[in-house]
Amino acid sequence: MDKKRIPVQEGLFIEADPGTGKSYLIGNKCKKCGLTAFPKTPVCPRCQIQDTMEETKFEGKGTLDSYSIVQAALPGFQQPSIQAYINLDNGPKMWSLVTGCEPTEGSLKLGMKMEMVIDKIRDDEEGNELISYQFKPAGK
Amino acid sequence: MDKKRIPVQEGLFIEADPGTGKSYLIGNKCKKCGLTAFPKTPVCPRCQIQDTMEETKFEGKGTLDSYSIVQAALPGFQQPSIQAYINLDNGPKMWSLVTGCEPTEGSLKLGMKMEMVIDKIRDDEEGNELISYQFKPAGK
Amino acid sequence: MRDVSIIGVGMTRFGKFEDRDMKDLGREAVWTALNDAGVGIKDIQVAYVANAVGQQLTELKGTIGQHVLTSAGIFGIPVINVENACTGGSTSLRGAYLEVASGNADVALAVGVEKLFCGDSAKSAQTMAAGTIYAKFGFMFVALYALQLKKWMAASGATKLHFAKVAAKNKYNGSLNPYAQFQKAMTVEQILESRVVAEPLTQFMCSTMADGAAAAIVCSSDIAKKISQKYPIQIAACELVSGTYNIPGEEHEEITTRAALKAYEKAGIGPEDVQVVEVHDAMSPAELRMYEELHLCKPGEAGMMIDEGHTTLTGRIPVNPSGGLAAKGHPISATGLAQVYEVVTQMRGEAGKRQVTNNPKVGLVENAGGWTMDDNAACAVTILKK
Amino acid sequence: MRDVSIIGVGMTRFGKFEDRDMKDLGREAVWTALNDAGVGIKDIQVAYVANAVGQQLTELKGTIGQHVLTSAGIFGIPVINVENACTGGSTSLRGAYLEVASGNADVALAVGVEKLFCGDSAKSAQTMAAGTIYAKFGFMFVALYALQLKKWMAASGATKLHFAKVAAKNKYNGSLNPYAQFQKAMTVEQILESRVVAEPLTQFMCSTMADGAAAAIVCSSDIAKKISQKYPIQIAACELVSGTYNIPGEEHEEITTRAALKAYEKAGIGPEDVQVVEVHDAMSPAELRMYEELHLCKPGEAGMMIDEGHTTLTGRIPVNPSGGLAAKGHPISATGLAQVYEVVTQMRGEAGKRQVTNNPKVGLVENAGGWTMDDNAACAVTILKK
Ligand SMILES: [Zn+2]
Ligand SMILES: [Zn+2]
Repeated sequence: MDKKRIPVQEGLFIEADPGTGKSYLIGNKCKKCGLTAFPKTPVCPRCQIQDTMEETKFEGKGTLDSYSIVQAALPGFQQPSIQAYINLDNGPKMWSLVTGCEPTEGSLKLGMKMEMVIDKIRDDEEGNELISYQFKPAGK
Repeated sequence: MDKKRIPVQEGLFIEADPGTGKSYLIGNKCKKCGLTAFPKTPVCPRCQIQDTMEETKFEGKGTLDSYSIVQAALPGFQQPSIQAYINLDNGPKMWSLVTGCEPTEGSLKLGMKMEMVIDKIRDDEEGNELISYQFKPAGK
Repeated sequence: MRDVSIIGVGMTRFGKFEDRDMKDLGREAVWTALNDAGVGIKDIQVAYVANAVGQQLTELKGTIGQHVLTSAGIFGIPVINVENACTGGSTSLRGAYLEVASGNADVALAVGVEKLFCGDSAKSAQTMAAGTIYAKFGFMFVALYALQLKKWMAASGATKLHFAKVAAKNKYNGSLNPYAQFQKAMTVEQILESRVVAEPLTQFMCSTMADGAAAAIVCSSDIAKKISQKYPIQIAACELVSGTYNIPGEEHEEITTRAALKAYEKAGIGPEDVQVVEVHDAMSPAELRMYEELHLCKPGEAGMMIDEGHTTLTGRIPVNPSGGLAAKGHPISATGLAQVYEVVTQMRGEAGKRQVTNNPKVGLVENAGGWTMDDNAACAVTILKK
Repeated sequence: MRDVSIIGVGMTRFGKFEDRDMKDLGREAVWTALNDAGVGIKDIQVAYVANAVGQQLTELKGTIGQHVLTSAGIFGIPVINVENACTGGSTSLRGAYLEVASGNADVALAVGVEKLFCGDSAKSAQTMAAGTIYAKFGFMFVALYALQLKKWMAASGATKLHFAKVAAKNKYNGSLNPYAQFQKAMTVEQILESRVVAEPLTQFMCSTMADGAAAAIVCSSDIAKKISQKYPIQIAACELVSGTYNIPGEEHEEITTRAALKAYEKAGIGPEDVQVVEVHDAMSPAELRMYEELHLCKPGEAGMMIDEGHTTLTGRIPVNPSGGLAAKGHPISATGLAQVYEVVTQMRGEAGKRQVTNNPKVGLVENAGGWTMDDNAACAVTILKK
């Protein structure tokens, strides 16, 4: 039986077909004040009035805000992991797992350029791949 | 593999060895006012002060207070079932499943004598028998 | 303590909404209530949010109020998550009421939200049943209702026909309510001929599962007079009690009666003054018992109340104009605030096709739930006046 | 609003109690508090009961307060079940406080009870992690703490050695506390050399799972003077807030600071007056941050506070004399009331071997928890005085 790739949550990202176009994160933006959000928030937290948010896509480029190498994991997840905050270009700060480099203090530098990648984060109970956005050092 | 008989909850009853003695319900009684309880209550609900309750055993004789034939069941339980309140001799009113008679309106009469029996109420996920107190028409 | 009024109410339709989560449902109810009151997100100073089984059936495993409210744009303020089985909605209202009555806040929000359909109906059913610790012995609530009703029928003279008449009245009311889960009228015969669940209860006398949310915004009556867009409805009393031990052979005062007597006393309003009522009829016949237990009629008169039509939309004292739990649906913690929504809407004269015709000045909400010690775990009675 | 005082406190030891359920734990805490106050079961007029994950890990699936309280002989009264993640205990106290302050009740009970060990440690761990909706992405709280601490270290000048010193102070305090889960002192070296969980956090800096319960009885200060067996401790403030949106590039006021400033203002008491403190140190280094966020010292002075011993049992302002969460254990909803237990006990001079030596007249409890919008879901700061 073929393993399926299943998004860990719907509505967060669009995965590009292999070889064509780009993957995107789906967030939203306040028409009034310009605040951006990922994941989408129904109300602008700065304006706090209804109906100012509209959907927007983020390309998934950003910089490393902070990170931690974690020697513990929830069931099914890799240990150690790198957990980080990314400052998204033209977007908000967001939490993400980091992939594409060794989980050692030397492999990351605060402020370095990062790029989003859609990849497996763990297998589910039926052996399917649960996929989500992650970030890796840009160009790697 | 042998099926085990497992009490659905510990501390509610003592099952007699086959052929010897009797089974009992384990309740308690207020040293101050005589109120009886099943299952055990840590505080006498009439006196509402600490440390008046002491353990007591009920023989499991009683009368039928009220009953209902239920054409629905929780997963694993028999449908229909007879669910009843029993007035326990020298004890409180208590809820119980009724066994040992057809689940039809004609087979029970309010006020009739009932007696306690320890028997299977359902199988668990591993195929063991979950046992509990139940009541049946006396002498049947 | 200050007088407190309801200045805004909101609710979602109740039903099975497979693609809506609690944040989505809660937000709709909260925003509707805010718009109804004409106040903004930033005006809310404290919020109480009721939920019963979200931890078991949804992906929200805690601080559900904060998750729901931030999705509605409300954050930073004190948020108190409450649970009281089916009485959660009223418990939430009571909290908001006390905040304002005490002067601790000027404007407070009460929300009830519940999501019972989780894509696995066996899991939902198991969760509903597990509300009592006797579930593992095979105990079912419907049997308990049946046992009690059989005894009560003997005492009151009410019959199965009366039960069906109450159910039919409520199905009719529900057919006129755009927020009801089941908007279909039924005849007395259809109800009597539906499947027997536990004699004397048939299928169409019983409430079913639903998703939904409801909300109310309260503020001090003085402020309400200044800011309310609509006629403010005063909370004359909101009294909560828990169950008592039922000692065999001794008088046991019904939990509903205990809550109601406290509420009547607090409000300075008697049952004879009440003109519109929502009661907690998880099984339709419970409504008949409530007529007596709330002292809306004398003992033994419940059957007469329905025979003579006193509790229909056009009657002397309409009961469950919303359709009640069996027609409107019963999303546990949302129910109490949906009852408040209904009575407020009726008292404002905004209930459309199901509008009662007696121009009620005083309304009452009864909301009970849970099971401990052979009694309901909680019961709240709220009295509203204008 | 009336002045409100705590007249009785009680708690169980915290730890792994495989053969005790929530009813058993709750009853012990409630009875101990009743006996401490010298009031009877029937004197309690309203109760708030906090629990976080009982629905997921125990057989009690709702109205947990009623189940726990009836087992302690308390029933019939209004029972409000509250949840606020790790802030549940303080939320419960706040409710009891408001009941009495408003005059709605004269004597009120606040309980927090939690059962985390369920015979399946994987299930318990999963449940703890699932408190955030990001768990399914692999998000771990310990990583969050580590991320924040790394930034904070850069800003404040605090070092990993400071973190270990705080942890060692608290392990020592815990070694003197008969109610603590871990009653074993540890050296700074042992803590630094324990397994790294997420740099800069090591194993012995982190709190673990525990079962336990705690309770407090409050009444109006006037009545307290008449009936209290012991010196009543007044609740000068009990302020709850929820998290705020953290907008990148904009100032984000810490949730603890927001709660503390509200509490200081309400109490008319400044941080310079505080003489004994319990803070919510789910990871020991969080205590250092609290020194600054609660304004117990100036920004950048946290390291100095621990270096100079100001917060030890014999210091100028003892912090976490109980041992804090990492030594005492952290049964989610019981924690806030156990913190109150500790501060009341210290202010009465009844803390035995761990008694602080500055004869405190003013105490403070900080209790935070949950996670929404990149901030804690809730935080409460309570100020006590005698
Ligand atoms: Zn905006
Ligand atoms: Zn007694």
